[in-house]
Amino acid sequence: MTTASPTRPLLELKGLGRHLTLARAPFSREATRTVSILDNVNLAIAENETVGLVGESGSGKTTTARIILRLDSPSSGQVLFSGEDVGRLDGRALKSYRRNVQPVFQDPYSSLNPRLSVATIVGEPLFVSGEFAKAERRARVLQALNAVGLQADALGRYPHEFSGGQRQRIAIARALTLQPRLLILDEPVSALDISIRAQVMNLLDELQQRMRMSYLLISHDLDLVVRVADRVEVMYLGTIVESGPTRSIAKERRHPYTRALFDSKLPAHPRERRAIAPIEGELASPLNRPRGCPFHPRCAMATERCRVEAPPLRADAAGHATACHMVEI
Amino acid sequence: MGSFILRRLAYAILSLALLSVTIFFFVRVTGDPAALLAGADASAEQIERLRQEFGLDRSIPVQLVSFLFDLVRGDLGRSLFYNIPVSELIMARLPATLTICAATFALSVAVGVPTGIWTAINPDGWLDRAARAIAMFGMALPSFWAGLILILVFSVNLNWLPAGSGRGFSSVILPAVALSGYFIASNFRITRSAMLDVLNTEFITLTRAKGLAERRIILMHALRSSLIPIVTLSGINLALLINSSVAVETVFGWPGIGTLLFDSIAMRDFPMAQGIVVVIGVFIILCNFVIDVLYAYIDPRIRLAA
Amino acid sequence: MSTPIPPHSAPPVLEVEELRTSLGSRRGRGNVVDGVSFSLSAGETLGIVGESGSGKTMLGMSLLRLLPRAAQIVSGSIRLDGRDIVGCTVAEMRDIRGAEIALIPQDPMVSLDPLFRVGTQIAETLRAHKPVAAGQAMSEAVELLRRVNIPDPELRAQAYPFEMSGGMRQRVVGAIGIACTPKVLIADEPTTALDVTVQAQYLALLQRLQRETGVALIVITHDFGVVAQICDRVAVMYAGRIVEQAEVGRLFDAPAHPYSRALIEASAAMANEGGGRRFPSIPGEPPPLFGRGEGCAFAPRCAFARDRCRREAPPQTSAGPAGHAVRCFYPLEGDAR
Amino acid sequence: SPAHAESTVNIGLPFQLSPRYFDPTETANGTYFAILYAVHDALVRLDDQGARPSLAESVTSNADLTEITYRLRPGLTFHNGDPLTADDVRFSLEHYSGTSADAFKSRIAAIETPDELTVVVRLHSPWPDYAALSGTTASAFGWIVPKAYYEKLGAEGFMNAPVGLGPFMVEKIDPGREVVLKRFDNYHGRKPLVDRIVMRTATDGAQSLAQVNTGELDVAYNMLGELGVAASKMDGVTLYENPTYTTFFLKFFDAADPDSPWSRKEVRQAVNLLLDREAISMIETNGASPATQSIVPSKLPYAVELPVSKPDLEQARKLLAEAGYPDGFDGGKLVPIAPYWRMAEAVAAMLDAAGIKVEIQKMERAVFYQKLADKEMTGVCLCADGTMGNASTRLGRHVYSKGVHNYAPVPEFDALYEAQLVEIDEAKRAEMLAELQRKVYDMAYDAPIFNLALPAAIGPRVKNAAFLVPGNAYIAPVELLELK
Amino acid sequence: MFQRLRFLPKGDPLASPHRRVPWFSLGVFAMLFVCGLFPGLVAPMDPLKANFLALNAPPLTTAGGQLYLLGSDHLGRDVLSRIVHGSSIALYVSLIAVLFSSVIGTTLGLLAGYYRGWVDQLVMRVADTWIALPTVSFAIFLTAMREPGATNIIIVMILVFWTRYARIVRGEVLSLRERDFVKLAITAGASPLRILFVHLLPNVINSVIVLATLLIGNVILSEATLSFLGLGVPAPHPAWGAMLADGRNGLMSNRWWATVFPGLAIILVVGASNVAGDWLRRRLDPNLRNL
Ligand SMILES: Nc1ncnc2c1ncn2[C@@H]1O[C@H](COP(=O)(O)OP(=O)(O)OP(=O)(O)O)[C@@H](O)[C@H]1O
Ligand SMILES: Nc1ncnc2c1ncn2[C@@H]1O[C@H](COP(=O)(O)OP(=O)(O)OP(=O)(O)O)[C@@H](O)[C@H]1O
Ligand SMILES: [Mg+2]
Ligand SMILES: [Mg+2]
Repeated sequence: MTTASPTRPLLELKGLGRHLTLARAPFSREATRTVSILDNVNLAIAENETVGLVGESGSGKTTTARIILRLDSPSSGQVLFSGEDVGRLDGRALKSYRRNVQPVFQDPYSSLNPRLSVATIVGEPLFVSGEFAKAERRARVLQALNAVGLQADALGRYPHEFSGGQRQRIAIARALTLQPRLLILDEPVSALDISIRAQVMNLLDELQQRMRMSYLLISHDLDLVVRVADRVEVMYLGTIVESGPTRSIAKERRHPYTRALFDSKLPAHPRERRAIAPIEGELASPLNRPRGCPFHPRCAMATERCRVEAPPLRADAAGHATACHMVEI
Repeated sequence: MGSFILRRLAYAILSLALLSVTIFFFVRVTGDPAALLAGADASAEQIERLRQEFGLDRSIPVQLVSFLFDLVRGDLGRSLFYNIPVSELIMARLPATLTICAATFALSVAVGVPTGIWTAINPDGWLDRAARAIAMFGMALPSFWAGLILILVFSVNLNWLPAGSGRGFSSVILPAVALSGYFIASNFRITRSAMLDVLNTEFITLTRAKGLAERRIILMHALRSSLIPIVTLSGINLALLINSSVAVETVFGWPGIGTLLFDSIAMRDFPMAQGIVVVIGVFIILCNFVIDVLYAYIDPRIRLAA
Repeated sequence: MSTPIPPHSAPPVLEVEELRTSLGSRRGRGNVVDGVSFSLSAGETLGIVGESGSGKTMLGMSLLRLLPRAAQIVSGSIRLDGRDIVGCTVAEMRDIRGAEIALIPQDPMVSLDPLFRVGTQIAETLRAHKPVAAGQAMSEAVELLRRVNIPDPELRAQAYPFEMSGGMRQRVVGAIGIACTPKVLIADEPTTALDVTVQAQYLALLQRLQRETGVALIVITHDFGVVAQICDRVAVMYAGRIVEQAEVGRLFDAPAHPYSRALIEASAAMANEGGGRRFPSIPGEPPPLFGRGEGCAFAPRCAFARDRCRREAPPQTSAGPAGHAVRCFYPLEGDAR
Repeated sequence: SPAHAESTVNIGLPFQLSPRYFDPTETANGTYFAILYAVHDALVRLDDQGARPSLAESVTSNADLTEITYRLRPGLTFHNGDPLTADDVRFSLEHYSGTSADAFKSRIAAIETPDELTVVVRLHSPWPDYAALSGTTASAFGWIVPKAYYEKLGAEGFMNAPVGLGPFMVEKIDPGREVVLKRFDNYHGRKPLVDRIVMRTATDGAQSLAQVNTGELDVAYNMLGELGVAASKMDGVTLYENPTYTTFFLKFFDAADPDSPWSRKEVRQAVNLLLDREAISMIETNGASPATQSIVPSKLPYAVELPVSKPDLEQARKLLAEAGYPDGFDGGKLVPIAPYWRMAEAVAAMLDAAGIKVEIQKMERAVFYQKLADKEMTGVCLCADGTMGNASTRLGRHVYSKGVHNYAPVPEFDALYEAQLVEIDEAKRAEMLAELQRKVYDMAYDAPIFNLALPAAIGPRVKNAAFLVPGNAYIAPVELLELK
Repeated sequence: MFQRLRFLPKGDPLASPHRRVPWFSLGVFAMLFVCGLFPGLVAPMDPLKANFLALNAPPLTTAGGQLYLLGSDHLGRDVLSRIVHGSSIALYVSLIAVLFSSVIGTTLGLLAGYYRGWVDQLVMRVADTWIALPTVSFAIFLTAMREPGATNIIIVMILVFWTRYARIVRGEVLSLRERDFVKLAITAGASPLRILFVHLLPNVINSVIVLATLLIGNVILSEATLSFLGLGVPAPHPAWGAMLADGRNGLMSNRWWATVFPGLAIILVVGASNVAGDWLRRRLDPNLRNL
């Protein structure tokens, strides 16, 4: 695993917040309600680094990705790319940002337009950028397809002719055409079968080493993240509750939620079978976000303080940060 | 649910406002009714008097505002031809139209829905094939043509049923049958396909896996879910029904709102035409509003969602 | 708790023999379940694993005889307590479903009727099989909700599915499954749609319910973690066939079929924090349903395949200890690691 | 109810029932008389014996035709019980605003009521047509409404609750749909023979015939074309072909425009030769309508018999060639009066035989009349005129340059017309009108087709359907209507 | 959230066993096109030519050396020739009306579904209102304003039918725009125009085609109704609905052929359009119903 360079990060999220205003019914007297989906999220990704973002469903992982991709805009905070505020980019600068940051989404069925040929799909970023002649576009598309292990004969075919794994590779190829510096991988393999999952993960790893890209790997699969990421960010109800180098997190599991995640892991072998002591309580929802520490209703260690006061994220010297009153730094 | 209904109500009111303004302008651009009404030998002065009488000498915006004000008060003006309040005449004629529409609607549901259910449970049987083929052509059957043929057969040749409107229930039979061809077919088709869809869902698989009686599965679970598309279609069909009733009313000399509309535009009885279209519009919009409420009744997700 | 669970000695409640379900379409006819045999005793948990499209769900549905129109059982037998239900009438099957063989379907988000209160949906199961009054059934439903750990069961019984989270819905579906204390419970991917933490909760719940009722459990999954956690025995499916069947520890330690072995390696590697960056993977894709060749379906992806594998389908043979069966001409030996 | 069913007659009216039809002072066209004859009565009205005093006991006029004196029958009452007085008559005459109202207004100097039962109408100058216009269906001048009641309700109120002196009184009005009439026992004339008459709108011919077949209606009008055939074949149904004063004719709007082919006499004569009037009569009325080549029906006063030419394609072609159109021409629009579309189609087909192409343009009746009056028409119309009166009134509308429907003034016609209008000598006047009619015929001013015989279907229950009023398409006098 | 995907695509042929080509519809359409485009070649006689010697001739009559296969009407015109020429009108009206209404409706549906907000509100409220306006009143108003003719009918049909497209397309776009490929297009920097026309349009075109096929029948039916009411193509042009209206009097004396044959022509063509539309729907888009 490469170690992160200490220089200026490639991408930085600063105090990112996202609120939603729930639509109010006409004539209704009830006040409009805002829910907070993301709250003060800070995160940094260095060159050639893989940052894993884990958390349960609805914790705000995809929202974070959408904001980075400018598919959504933050209610507060900034996204900085090479030190520039992404929210302010337009015209040429936005274009160049778009080529540098490309996504790969979870569902290989929904992410390829069923009516377009593979050549068009993969070539779209090149075409839209308007900087490439036809021949060059074709060459680059072929190159990208080769990089993900597909042949030229795929060009004229349509998505439905491919299996899930192949589709995901096409989606990756598309992301690669403009040689981006950062890939936002939102659950890139969750929809795939185990055997195929490994193929795709291997491919991503290979590409990273070859093209020196950075990855933001979003997943709910702890095993996967711990396996490939350099740093891990654990998200709960829109806030980062623990963040640090993978090794340190996997070993120390300081935050009770992180611990619960690790404890919920299923055994890899029947030998390791044990009585599961899962955390109790229902999945949290931003609609009824608890006061204080967002995790306290499900936390066995919660005290009175947790119920009223949200713990700040405090980092130790090694850069391992935790947001928990109970954890001593 | 309250907020859902309020929103639909707001839409309904918006649609009504839009409708009224549209009608108003439609009517104005077709020409000056006063000259037509005054008759062939009328003098300019007579025409002018009529124009004043009907307020046609005022500017268009003024007319529009007063039209809308009157509308809100429920005043649809006075018929130029019949010379009585429009609303009175509409109220006198509405029952006739509603009678055949209701009869047609009832017939189309009573025949179409059960057939749809049956064929969805037993797809590709002979009944299914036959019903689908018949439906295909039922949808192609011009209702006024069906009406003509029905009159020929049942009123002229067999002399079994009346061809006009004066004989109470027996008068309703022919027009309702003539009108219902399309609607039976469309109810049948929507029920069948909605039921087929629902029967393929996982929750129906679960009801089967629970070992429920087939009748309960079909009537309680599958049908209830299918009701949503069926009800949606009913909303569209209602508008269509009122539309197609014009031709059928003509064929049967039915003293309904359709013939009234037809004649009043032909006679440039603008307040009348305007009033009818508004009333039909209100009726359809109201029906669609009721349908929205029905959704809420059928589907708790709509009813209970914030 | 690493001691393997002892093999069951009780007489089997469910015996499936040479079950074959075929599915027809314009493009042809294929066997989605192809000569499957296994048996299951009370209190035992059988895991069925395999890739997507391998026929796991079809197998489960065959056992309930709830196949889509295009599919039907063409041969074989399913004996429930000795009685072959392949020959049962529609009415008899209706009595069996829910009461003797129950199902927890794959996706809790779409498995409950969105228009009915969950309490009603549980109660109607009870009333379909037992002569109980509506009120009585409802209070039993509340009791069942309590048993599957739903907080405020009285209140929740009145809720509609859309008002519940995925985890809760899955528990409701579980409550429906055990409502009539069936002999066999088929759980089709009971946890794939759930979050990690909730997944663990649910597995614990399943195990508890099994302990309490002694039901024989068939867990369909593609997750070896689930298998490792709760199964006594495992059957690995590939292209409609059970390619390997063994006691769970045995399968993990000494998979005999190249496919099982590859799968286990792949999943173990995923779970293993310390491993290298590369994941072991199986090249290629599973075969399509139609036009599967003569030979072993896995042969095109198999590193060990020889000519014979491509020509003829291997029969089921024993591989080592009792209960370990494999469909491979050249079974592997030794530890997977 | 069944008790009444015995003596109720159901009549289908081929038009929309407007409340206006109940007010005789507004009468604008012949349609009104379907109701006037049932509900109202006139000083003088037409019946089988011609124009006879009805409410009046006698009508006398002075020698120079400037003073007309009506003596009312004593003891007459309106449906509401009000007695008929000279005041009611004067009010009705003064209030009259229907057809030809301008003509009456401009010529009447005063209306006087010397006593309760006497009304004197004084004219400015002699007016030979006064009788033709006032005692017939040419206008409703002379039909009486109750003054006090009318003034109390106003025109609108009166229309919706009419009260008259006729054989039937209004029991119920369902606007636009039907009116139920009940026998008026105090009617001064012959006693009505049925208890009730229901007049119901039945605008669709085929459907109303079907209703006669099923017994829903006893009378249906306008059994044109195949409907007449069908009616005559139905069991118990009789077809009554009622002669009317309605003449159908082609009118050439562009005849005054020298650039138009229609301005050529030869062309118009050719058209007259192209029309197969018998065939059209056959198509429309099974041959019942007599062909004519004059717009003045022979039964109107002062009408002259004019020969009807046989269709002659050869001769027509020759005439067209003379006019410079050997292969015909594009004749522009043919606008038929609603709803005689099919007659227009037949006419178009006949003109087409000689290469004259016309395009049929449908126009609603209201639009048709408005455009006609506004002189906005072009091309040719298939017009109909059924107004009663005499040759002078008929010609005055179409041939006289100030006539409401005149499009092509001819000075010679105007001179003749104006001269006869004030001629008191009957014989001289007749001679002048005959000359005018012949001149119009000679220059083929228009192309008349036939005088409509309007067929009505009479159901089996009806014994006497009295179509006795000449020129009126509807059953009248209704008091003679009888059931078997 | 981890979502298992259904590996059986929705359009899978397994779900719909009806893939037989609807030869019947194709045959009827072929006939319609041949008759509609070259009526002069197909029709045995001039449709406007009256024959006063063969009025109301029953089918299979020979008169003046001409065979009246389907009989003649009240003016002695050949019913068959009129039906053939009537198909020109039907074809012309339906094709133009369907073309324009699909272009207008699809565009508005795309915009409403993609931009949502006030655009959506505007389009949908207008569509709601339109539904409440009776077709016939549109037609009558128009005939009052303009001379009657095919153009009127076409305008009415466009006014009425665009909403169908708008509704369907909007509904589909609302769900399509949430699909990841749209987001990917945005992150590739694609313009809204490109997203609308390159990404969304091809995905709704199936529905548009299905709807258009079904609407051809609907338009013909509506055209017939309006012609029947006298609001359509004026006489003597042989519009089918007008032929029915003309023939109805004959019906009373059992001269059925002038009414029954044009009626059958309508049923045949509209039925064919329904069958074809249904078949296309199964093939292209089984999720569509209720069109
Ligand atoms: N447009 C929106 N309207 C309403 N709620 C939204 C919207 N977008 C996101 N949310 C809510 O915000 C929360 C965070 O959603 P997000 O998709 O970012 O979570 P996630 O961590 O990616 O979850 P998953 O694992 O399910 O993908 C969820 O509760 C979601 O319901
Ligand atoms: N309703 C159906 N109609 C036709 N074919 C079907 C149907 N359901 C499944 N199949 C086909 O049957 C085969 C087996 O499917 P099955 O659902 O049993 O797989 P599975 O192992 O459960 O997969 P998954 O892990 O995706 O649930 C597949 O090829 C699938 O395409
Ligand atoms: Mg997500
Ligand atoms: Mg499955």
